[in-house]
Amino acid sequence: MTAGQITAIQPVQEAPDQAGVAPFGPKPRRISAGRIGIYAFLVVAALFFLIPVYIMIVTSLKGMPEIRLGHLFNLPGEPTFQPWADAWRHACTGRDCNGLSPGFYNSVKITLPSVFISIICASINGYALTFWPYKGANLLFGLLVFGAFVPYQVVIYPLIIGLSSVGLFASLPGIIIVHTIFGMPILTLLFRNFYAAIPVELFKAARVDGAGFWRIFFHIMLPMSVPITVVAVILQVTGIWNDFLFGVVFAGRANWPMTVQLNNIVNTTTGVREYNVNMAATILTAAVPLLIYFISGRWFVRGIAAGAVKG
Amino acid sequence: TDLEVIHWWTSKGESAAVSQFAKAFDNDGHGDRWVDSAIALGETARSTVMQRVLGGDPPGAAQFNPGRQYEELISGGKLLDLTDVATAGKWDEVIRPKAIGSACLVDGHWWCVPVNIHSNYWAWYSKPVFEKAGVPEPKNLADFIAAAPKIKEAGLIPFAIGGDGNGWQIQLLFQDMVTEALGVAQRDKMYTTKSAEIAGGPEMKGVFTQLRTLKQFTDNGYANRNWNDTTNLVITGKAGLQVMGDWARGEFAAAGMTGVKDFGCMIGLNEAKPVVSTDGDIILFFKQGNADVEAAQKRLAALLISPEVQVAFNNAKGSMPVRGDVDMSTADPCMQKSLKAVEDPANIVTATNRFITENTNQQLNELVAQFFADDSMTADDATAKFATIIGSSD
Amino acid sequence: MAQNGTSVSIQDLSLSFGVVTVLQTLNLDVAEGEFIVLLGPSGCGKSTLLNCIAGLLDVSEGRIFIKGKNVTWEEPKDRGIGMVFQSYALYPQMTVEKNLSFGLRVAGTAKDEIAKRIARAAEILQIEPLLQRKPAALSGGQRQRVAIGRALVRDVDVFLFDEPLSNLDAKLRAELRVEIKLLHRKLQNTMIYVTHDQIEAMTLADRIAVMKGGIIQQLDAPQTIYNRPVNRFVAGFLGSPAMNFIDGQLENVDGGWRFVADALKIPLGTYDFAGLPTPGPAVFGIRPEHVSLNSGAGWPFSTAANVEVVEPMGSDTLVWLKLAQQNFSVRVTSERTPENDEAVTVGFDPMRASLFDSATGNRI
Amino acid sequence: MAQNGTSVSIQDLSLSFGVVTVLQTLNLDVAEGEFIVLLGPSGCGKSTLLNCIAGLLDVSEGRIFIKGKNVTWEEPKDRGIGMVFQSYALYPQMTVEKNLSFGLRVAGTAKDEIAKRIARAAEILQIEPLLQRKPAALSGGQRQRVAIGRALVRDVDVFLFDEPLSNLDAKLRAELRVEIKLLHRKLQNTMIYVTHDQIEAMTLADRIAVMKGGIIQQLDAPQTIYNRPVNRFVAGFLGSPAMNFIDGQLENVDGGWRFVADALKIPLGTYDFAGLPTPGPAVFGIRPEHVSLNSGAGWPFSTAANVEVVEPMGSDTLVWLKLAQQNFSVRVTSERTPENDEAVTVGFDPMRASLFDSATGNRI
Amino acid sequence: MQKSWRRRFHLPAVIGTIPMILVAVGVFVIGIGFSVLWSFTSSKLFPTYDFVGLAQYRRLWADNRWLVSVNNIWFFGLMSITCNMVFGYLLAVFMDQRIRQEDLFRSIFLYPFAMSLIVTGLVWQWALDPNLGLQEALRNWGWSSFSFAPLVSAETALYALVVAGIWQGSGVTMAILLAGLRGIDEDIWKAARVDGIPTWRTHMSIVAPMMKGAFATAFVLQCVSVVRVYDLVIAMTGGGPGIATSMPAVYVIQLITVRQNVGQGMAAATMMLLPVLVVLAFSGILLWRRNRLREAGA
Ligand SMILES: Nc1ncnc2c1ncn2[C@@H]1O[C@H](COP(=O)(O)OP(=O)(O)OP(=O)(O)O)[C@@H](O)[C@H]1O
Ligand SMILES: Nc1ncnc2c1ncn2[C@@H]1O[C@H](COP(=O)(O)OP(=O)(O)OP(=O)(O)O)[C@@H](O)[C@H]1O
Ligand SMILES: [Mg+2]
Ligand SMILES: [Mg+2]
Repeated sequence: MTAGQITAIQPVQEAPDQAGVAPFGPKPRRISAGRIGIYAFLVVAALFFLIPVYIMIVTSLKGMPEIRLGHLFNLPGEPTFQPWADAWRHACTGRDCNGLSPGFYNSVKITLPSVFISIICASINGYALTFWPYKGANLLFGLLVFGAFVPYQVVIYPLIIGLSSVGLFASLPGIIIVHTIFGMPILTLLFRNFYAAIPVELFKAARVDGAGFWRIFFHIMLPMSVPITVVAVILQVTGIWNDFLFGVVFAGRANWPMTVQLNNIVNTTTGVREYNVNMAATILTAAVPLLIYFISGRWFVRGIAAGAVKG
Repeated sequence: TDLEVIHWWTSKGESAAVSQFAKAFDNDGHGDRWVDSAIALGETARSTVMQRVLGGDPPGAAQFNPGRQYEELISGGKLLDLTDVATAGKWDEVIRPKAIGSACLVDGHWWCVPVNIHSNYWAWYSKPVFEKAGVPEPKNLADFIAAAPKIKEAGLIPFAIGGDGNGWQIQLLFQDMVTEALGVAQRDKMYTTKSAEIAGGPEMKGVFTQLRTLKQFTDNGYANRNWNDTTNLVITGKAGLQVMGDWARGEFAAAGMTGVKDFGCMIGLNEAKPVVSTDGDIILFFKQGNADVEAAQKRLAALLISPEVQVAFNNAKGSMPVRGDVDMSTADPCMQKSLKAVEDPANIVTATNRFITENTNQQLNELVAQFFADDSMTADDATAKFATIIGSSD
Repeated sequence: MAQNGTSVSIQDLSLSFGVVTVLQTLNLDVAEGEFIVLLGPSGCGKSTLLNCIAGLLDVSEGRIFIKGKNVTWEEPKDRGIGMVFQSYALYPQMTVEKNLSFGLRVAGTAKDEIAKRIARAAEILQIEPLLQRKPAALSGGQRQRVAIGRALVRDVDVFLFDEPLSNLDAKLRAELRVEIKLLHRKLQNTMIYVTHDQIEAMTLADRIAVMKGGIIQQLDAPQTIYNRPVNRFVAGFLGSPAMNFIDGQLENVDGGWRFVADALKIPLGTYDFAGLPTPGPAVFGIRPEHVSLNSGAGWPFSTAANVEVVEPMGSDTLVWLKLAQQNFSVRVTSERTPENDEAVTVGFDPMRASLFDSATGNRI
Repeated sequence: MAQNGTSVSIQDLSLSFGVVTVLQTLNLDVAEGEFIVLLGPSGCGKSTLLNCIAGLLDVSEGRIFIKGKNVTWEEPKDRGIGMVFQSYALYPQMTVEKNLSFGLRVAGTAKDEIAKRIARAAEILQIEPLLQRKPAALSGGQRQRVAIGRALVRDVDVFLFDEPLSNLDAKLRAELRVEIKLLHRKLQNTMIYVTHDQIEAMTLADRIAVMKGGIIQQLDAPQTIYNRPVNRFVAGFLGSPAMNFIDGQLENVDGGWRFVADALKIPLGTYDFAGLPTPGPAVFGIRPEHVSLNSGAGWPFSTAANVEVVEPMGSDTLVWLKLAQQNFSVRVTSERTPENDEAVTVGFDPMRASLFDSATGNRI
Repeated sequence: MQKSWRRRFHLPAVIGTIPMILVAVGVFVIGIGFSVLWSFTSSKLFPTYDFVGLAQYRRLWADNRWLVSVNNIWFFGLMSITCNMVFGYLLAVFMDQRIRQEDLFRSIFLYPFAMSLIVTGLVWQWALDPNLGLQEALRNWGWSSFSFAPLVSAETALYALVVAGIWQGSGVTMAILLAGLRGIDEDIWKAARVDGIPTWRTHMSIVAPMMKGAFATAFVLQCVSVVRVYDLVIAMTGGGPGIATSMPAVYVIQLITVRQNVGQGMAAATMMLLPVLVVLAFSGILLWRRNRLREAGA
C-alpha cells in the first residue's frame, strides 16, 4: 500500500497537505543534526580516551632511534615486535634479565586468592549487615566507609607492625590480607546495597525452611550475587593487579608481583630509557585487567545498576 | 648462605656492575649466594628497606647513599657492626679520600661499606653547539653565561635541565653553584653550623640571581624532564650545556661519543678550581641474629672493597673506586681528570647529604625547584627562605 | 454528551518492534467528547496504541488524525493531547504547582496566564491546598489528580489515560473512578482510557474496545459487550465472577436447536442466534448472576446439581457446583446460601446465554 | 472442620521498631484447623504479626504458643510453621524440585523420604510437570503453588500466608482463591492468612480479624463482621461498593429512637441496638445492596432522591445519589437501571443498617 | 531473656563479620589512632613515642609546600569532580541514545580505569610535553605557531592533572550514571515529551535531580580518589613544576618515605582525615535524625 492510495480512499479527512506527501506510516528517518552531534561527541570523546593507548602501542612498535626523533604520534616507520619480546623475556631488572614473565605468575598467585577472599569477606559483610544486623554493626560499617577515605600509606606502618607481630609480614598470606583489608570498604558498600535490594521475603522463606546464617548465604544469596560479583571482581582484579606499593612491601621478595618488575623497567633513572620496551611492558602488564574489562564490560554496567544506584 | 641485597641499580650498565659483586660473592668458595632484589628509584627502594626493617624482616644488605639517611638505623641498633672486617682490611688506610670513609665510620665503628665515588660537580657540553654558535668552549660558569645568548640566537637551547623528582637536578646545579660561590670552607661551615647568617648572605643571593639567569636560557619543556633526557639534548646537539654528576658520562658513551671531539666536560663549575664531591653508593648490612648469615655478610663486606672487585665494579659503573691503590688507567679523559683531582684533599667536597637530613634536603629541593619554576619569586625571598631552612634544620 | 464529529481517527495503524508485530492494521474512530476504554489482557498492545496516538512511538504503517488533522508525524506536544500515566510520572523534585506549570513555562506562556490556568485546574481537581507540596508528600489519589491536572492546564482536546488507577488500592480506585467520570462529564473532552480492570471499563466507558493480540475484538457499548460478546475471549474476559462455559455439541432436533453436554440438554428455543447456526461442537456460556438456585420452576431450563464450594463474598455468595462434569458457578444473594454438598436445582433462561463456535470462538 | 483445641495462641504481644509501636498487647487464639484471615489497611501491622508468629521478628513483649508449646524464642524452623509470601520468595536459582526440597535437605531428611514428600505435594498442587523448571519459567499461579508446596512438604501444623494473591491479576486471583479453599478443606491445617482484599477475606475465612493500627478491631465470622461491624472503621473497610454513611443525630422522640440528618428522618424501630443508646451525634450506615430503588412501598423507610451518576458494573449497576446532601450509593441489578438525573425513591429496612457513635466510631 | 539475647546477637553473623570487625576496629580505628598518636611525637624514620605536643602541626602549617598542597586539593577536587560529573553525565546521556556500537564505546570509556596510572601518567606527560607531544606534532604538521604546554607552567599544570583525571575517572562515572539513567521510569520521559519539554531541559530539570542515588555513588567514589590522589601526580608532574601541583597525599607520603619525617607526615595525614571525619559525622547525624523524624512521624 502506498501513501497515494490511502489519500485516494480518504479524501474527506485529509487536512490541507502542504508538502504534497501526507504523513503516513513511519516518520521518515531524517538524519538529524542531533544524531550526528551525538556520534560526533562520542567519537571525539573516544579519540580523547584512546590517545594514551595509541601512543603506547605506536611507541612500543618503534625502535629506539625512531623514538629519539621524538615524533610521538607518527606511526612506526619500521614496526618491530622486539620491544615486546624484550619486555616479556629479556628486559633487565637489576641483575636478572628475564623481563616481566617471572612476575606474571606471582601476580596471578597474589591476585587470585586476594580477589577471592576479599570478595567472600565483603559479600559476607554485606549479607550480614543487610539481613543479620546486630547492635553496633552499622557503626562498624560507618568506620569501614571512613576507611575508604584514608590514604593507604597512613596505615602502612601500623599494618607492618601488626602483621610482623603475627609473623605474616612479607609473605603471601600477608599480602592477601592487606588486599582484603583495603578492598573491604568499597566492596562491602557495593554488596550491602545489592543485598538491600533483594526482597527480604527470600531471606525469611529460607529461615522458615530452617536454613541458618551460612546456608542461606551460600545456597541462596551467593548464587544470586552474580551481577555485583562481576563488578567486584573487576574492581579487585584491576586494583590488585596494578598494585605496586603493597606488593613490594608485604608480599616478600619471593612473591614480588609483576608491577615490581614493571616499575624497575619503567622507572630506571640512570642509564638509557628504552621507551619502546617500557610501553610494551606496560601494555603487557595491563593485559589481564583489560581483558577482564572487555569480556565483562556489559555486565559491569548492569552490576553497577544493581549495587550502586540505590541508596 | 643466601643473602638478599636490595638496591636500585636497575639500568643496563648498573646491572652489569652489580653483577660483578654478585659473581664475586657467589664464587667466594663458601657456598654463598647473592639474592638480587632490585627496586627502581632510590627513594622507593629505601622506603622498602625501612618498612622491611620495621616489619622485622630486613634484607641482608642494602644500597644507600652516604648521608644521614641511615642515622636512625645505626642508633636503633639495626645495623651489623663491621669494625672487625674493617680492621682486618685496614679500611681506614686504603679508603681515600677520608671523607668517603667517614660516611661509614661513626663513633669509631664501621657501619657500612662505601663502594664507589660519584662526583656531582660536572658540567657537560656539546662541542658542536658551541662551534655552531661561534663561541669558545666554556672554562667556567661565567664563560657559559656570557656565551649563552649567542647559542640562543643560533636557535638552540643554551642550558639543559630537567625538573623531575622534586627538582633534584636543579638542586644539584644549585649545590654546585653554592660551593663555587662560597668556597668549600665557607660552605662546610654553613652546613655544619647551620649558619643562617651565611645562608642569608650576599653570596647566596648571588647564587639565586645567577640561577634565575640560567633559567632564561632553558627551554619550556624542562618541567618534567628526567636527567637522561636532559643529557640526550646535549648529546643530540639540541642544547649546549648541562650540569650533572659523573654518571652522565655513561650516556655519552652509550651514544658512541668520546670526550675528545664530541663533548666536553668541566670539572666543577670552574676548571681552574677542580672539585670532586664524595657522593656515591654504600652498602648497609642489617643485623640478622644468625651467626651464619652474619659471617656471610662480613664476607661480602670484605669482598666489596677488595681491589679486584672495586676495579671490576667501577669500570662497569663508570664511577671512581674508593681506594687509590688500584689501576684505573683504562678510564676515559674525563675520569682521568677526576682521578687526578681526587688525589688532592683540598679538592674534596663533602656530599651535602652528609650534613643535612633528608627532610632538609627535600625542603631545599622544593625551594630551589619552586624558585626556578616561579619567576615571580625574588632572589631576596629565596635567600631568606634558604636561610630559614638552614637555620631551622637539625 | 456532545458527540459531534470525530475527535481521534486511527486508520490502518500497524506497529512492529523488530520482527514482533504489536498492532495490526487497526482502525478506530473516537467521537468528540466520547469516553473510550481500551480493555485487554496484559501485553495485548493497549499502551502501545495509546503511545502511538500520543506520538511517543513512531508508527510502522497507517495514519492518525486528531480533530481532523493528520498528526501522524507531529510531535507529542503539538497533537493537543494530554496523558496520564500509571505511575503518574510526576516530577518528584518539583512542587505540585511546578509540576503543573513546568510545561507552560517551557512553552513561554505568560506568568498570569499560567497562574490562571493552574488556579482553574486546581479548583476543578480540588488540589488547591496541595499546590506547595512535593509529590512524595501526596497520597496515591492526590498524585493521580495532579497527573490529570498536568494535562488539564495544557487545555488539550484529548485525554489519554494509561491504567491510571492500577497502582491504587481497591477503595481508592473506586473513589477515583467516580471522580474521573464526573470530570469527564464536566469537561466533555474526548478521553481514551487504558485498563485491564473490567469494572473500570464497564463503569467509565461510553464504548469499550476489547483488545487481544494487537487486534480490537469488539468495540461497543459496555452493556452490549457484557451481554452479547462477539467471541468467547470477550465473554470470558469480562465479568467477575467469570462467565461459566460448558463444552458440548449444538444439535438440531426436530427443527429446534439444543445444546448437549453429557447428560445435560439445554433447549435453545429462546436463544437469539447471531446467524444461521450449524450443528457441531460449541461452547455454552452463561454468567453466574443469570443463574438461579432453588428458585423452583418458571425457568425455561433447570437441572439438579450438588454444591461443591460456597464462597461468601459479603454482599453475595458464589456457589460452585459441577454441570456436565464442568465447574459451574452461581451467584446468589447472601440470604439464600446453600451448604456444602447440598443438592440444589439450577435454573436459567438460555435467552441470557451466549453460544460460541468451539473452533473459532465466535458467537453463534 | 476439626476445631479441637488451640493451635496458635498469642498472648499480650507487643512489638516496636525503635519508638514506633506496631503491635500493642495483641491477643489472638486460633483453633486447630481454623482458617483465620488478618484483614486491614496497608501498614496496620498484619505482616508484622505474621512475622512474629513465624519467629522472623523478635517480639518486644508477650508470648506465642503453637500447639500449646511456648515458642516465643524458638527458631522459625522449630515452630512447625510454613510461610507463603506475597512475592513467593522462590529461590530463583533453584529448580522447583530444589525449591521444594531445600528445607528438607537442610533438615537432613533421607533422600527417599524427600522424594516421597515432593511427589505428594506435587500431586496435590498439580505441579508435577514443572518440577524441573526454574521459577522464572513459571506463571504467577504456578509460582504461587510452588510457594505453597514449600510449606506442604515440610508437613507443618500452621500455614502462614502473607498476601499470597496480591501479585496476580483478578482472574487468576479468583481461581487460586478457590484452590486455597479446597486445599484447606483437604489438609485441615490451621491457616493464618493476611490480605487487604476483603473478597479474599470473606470467601476464605472461618474467622476474620480486622486490624487497624496494630490492634485487632473485630474478630468474628465473616458474615457477622459484614453485617454487624463493631465500629465505623470495620464497616467502612468491608464491602465493595462501600457502605453508605450519613452523618446526623440520634434522637429519642416519644420513646422511639430515630436518626435525623437534615430533612432526612429515619425511624429506628427495627434496629437492633448494641446497648443502651443515648441521643447525640451519630453516623448511620447502610450497604448499597441493602437499599432498593423504586421498589414501591413495603419498606420500613423510603424517601425521594435524584440520580447523580450511574455506574454500570456488568452484573449490577451502582447508582449514586445524594441523601441529606451526602453521597449515597445504591446497588441495583442491571435490568432496572435509572437514567442520570432521574427522580427515584430509595427504600431500605433500618434493621440492616448500622449505627455508630460519631465520636468513638463504635457501634451503637 | 537469655534466649532473646542470643537471637539478637546471632553468633554466626558475628563470626562471619569478624574480618570486618578486625578491619574496622583493628586497622581503621587502632591503625589510624596510632597515626594520630605519632603525629604528636618527634618520630623521624621510625615511629617513636617521644611526645612533642603540637610541634609537628606548627611545623606543618609553617611549611609552604603543605599550604600549597591544601590549596591545590581544593582546587583540583572541585575542578575534577565537577568536570568528571559533567563529562561522565554527558557520556552517559549520549550512550543512552540507543547508539550503535554501545559495547565498543563503553569499553573505550572504561579501559583507563583498568590501567595503572604510574604508566599512563607518563604517557600523558609525553603527550603534553612541548617537545614530544601534541605541540610538536601539530607544529610538524604545519601549524607552527601552535603552543600547548600545560605541564610547564605552574598555572596550567593543575588543569593538565584534571584532564588526566577525567580521562581516568569519567568512564566509571559514566557507567554509574548510565545505570542510573536506565533506572528512570520511562513514563517520566514520555510525560516530559507530552508536556513539550525539550530534551536538554528534561535532563537538567527533571532527570538529573532524580538520579540522586547514582550521583551520590559517583560522587563518593570521586571524593575517595581525589583525597587519595597520588599516582596521578607522581606520574605526571611529580608535584612540579616547583611545588605547584603538590597534593596532601603526595606530601604525606613524601614526608614519611623520602623525608623520613614520620611525625610531621602523620600530622599532615591527621589533617587530611579531619574534613572526612567531619563530613561523615555530619551526614551520620543527619541520617540518624531523619530516621528519628520518620519514625516519630509514622
Ligand atoms: N520497546 C519494545 N520492544 C519490543 N517489544 C515491545 C516493546 N514495548 C512493548 N513491546 C511488546 O509489545 C506488546 C504490547 O505491549 P504493551 O505495553 O502495549 O501491552 P499492554 O497491553 O499495555 O500491557 P499491560 O497491561 O501489561 O500494560 C508486548 O508483548 C510487549 O512485550
Ligand atoms: N523494620 C521496620 N522498621 C521500622 N518500621 C517498620 C519496619 N517494618 C515495618 N514497619 C512499620 O510497621 C508498620 C506495620 O508494617 P506491616 O508490614 O506489618 O504492615 P502490613 O499491615 O503488612 O501492610 P501491607 O498491607 O502494606 O503489607 C508500618 O507502619 C511499617 O512502616
Ligand atoms: Mg500497558
Ligand atoms: Mg504486609
